[in-house]
Amino acid sequence: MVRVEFLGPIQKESLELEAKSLRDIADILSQDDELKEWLRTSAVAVNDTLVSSLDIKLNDGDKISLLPPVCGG
Amino acid sequence: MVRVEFLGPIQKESLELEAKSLRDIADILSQDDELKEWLRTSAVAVNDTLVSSLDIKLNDGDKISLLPPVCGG
Amino acid sequence: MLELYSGPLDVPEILKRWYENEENSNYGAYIPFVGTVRAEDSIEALSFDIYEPILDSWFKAWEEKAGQKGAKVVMAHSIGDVPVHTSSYIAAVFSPKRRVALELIDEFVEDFKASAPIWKYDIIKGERIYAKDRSTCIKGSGLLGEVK
Amino acid sequence: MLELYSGPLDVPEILKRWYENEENSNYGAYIPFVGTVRAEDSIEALSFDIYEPILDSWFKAWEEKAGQKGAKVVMAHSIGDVPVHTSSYIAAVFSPKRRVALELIDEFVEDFKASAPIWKYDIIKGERIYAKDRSTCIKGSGLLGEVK
Repeated sequence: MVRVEFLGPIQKESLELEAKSLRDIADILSQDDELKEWLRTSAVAVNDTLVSSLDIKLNDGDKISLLPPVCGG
Repeated sequence: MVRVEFLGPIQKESLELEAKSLRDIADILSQDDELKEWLRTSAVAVNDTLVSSLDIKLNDGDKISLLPPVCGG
Repeated sequence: MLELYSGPLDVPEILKRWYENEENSNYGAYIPFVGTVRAEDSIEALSFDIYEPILDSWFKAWEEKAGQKGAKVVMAHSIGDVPVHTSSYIAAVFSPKRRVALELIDEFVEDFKASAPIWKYDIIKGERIYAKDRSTCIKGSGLLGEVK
Repeated sequence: MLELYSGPLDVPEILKRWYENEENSNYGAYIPFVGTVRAEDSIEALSFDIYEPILDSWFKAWEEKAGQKGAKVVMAHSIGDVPVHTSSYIAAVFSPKRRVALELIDEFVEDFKASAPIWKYDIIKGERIYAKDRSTCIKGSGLLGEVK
């Protein structure tokens, strides 16, 4: 099981999912209409490191975070 | 009579001179060997306004200032 | 040094403490950037969420980058509500030389705006509204939205 | 506002006072630049001469330039001796927007270095030595040295 967390303004509880790669996560989350826009605009971190490929393998206990558009300061 | 002031590191007392234009000032000061390098590197102000032409006419009581290379801060 | 505070920053205290911390470090230039909440669009305050683990690693990367130039970066940011005319953000650069400091504070503040995992909300009539239009997608965003 | 002080600047006091002066002016960015005397080449202190009438007019021109962008510049400088690890110079910009502030502080500090009528001396073993090699000819210099 991996855990998916939605940060900042994404009003959604964390999910526990079965997934072998980020591609699996993409497939599962894209079925949720409320998430569609957030998926297009959010960056993704695995275990608190930003990633840029869907081919990343996931292990049991990994944490996936969705980071929507930012505006500090 | 006009007054010539030497600012900052130029170790020289002010002078009172007869001069009709900045060109006259240049002619007089260039006879002073100690001033040669300062004349090449200094900016010139007439009545506290920086000037860029030797043709500037001078009037009685005008103040000419020599400003050597600067380094504030 | 990365400092997070609940609510507005005590700007004079922070600027003074940072200055005094480095007073004898032989830096020639100290440039703080102070961000203050402007009264506009009838907001009462801004409010901020921060995701600390990624903010920490983003900041550590900047500490290294600055260190390679003999410089140092420090930063303070608010969490939660920050009323108009109070400050939510201070970044500062210390450097032996002024050019490095002037360039670094600019790059740091711009990268902060584009990359730091901080979310801003307008507080209007007590409601907390995500400042979507002023927000920037982090580089690489959309990864999960690209599928078929 | 142009402030001249005999000896080193009280940096925390100045940064605090300037910040509080503009706290309710609705500026979004406040960027001070603080210059501190570095210990190098065995100097004990730097020392400064200032020609105020032309510094005043140079600064007034910058106040106008900043004002046209909705911004504000302020500055403090020391006259006389400033020991190593103390500060001789603070410039600051206030602006509604950060880009204007970041660009203005850079331009202001660089033009200050190139144009402000201030002369710097190293104090070494009590002697006051003109910092000729680090000094810059003001634009238009050499007018009186060009003759035949």
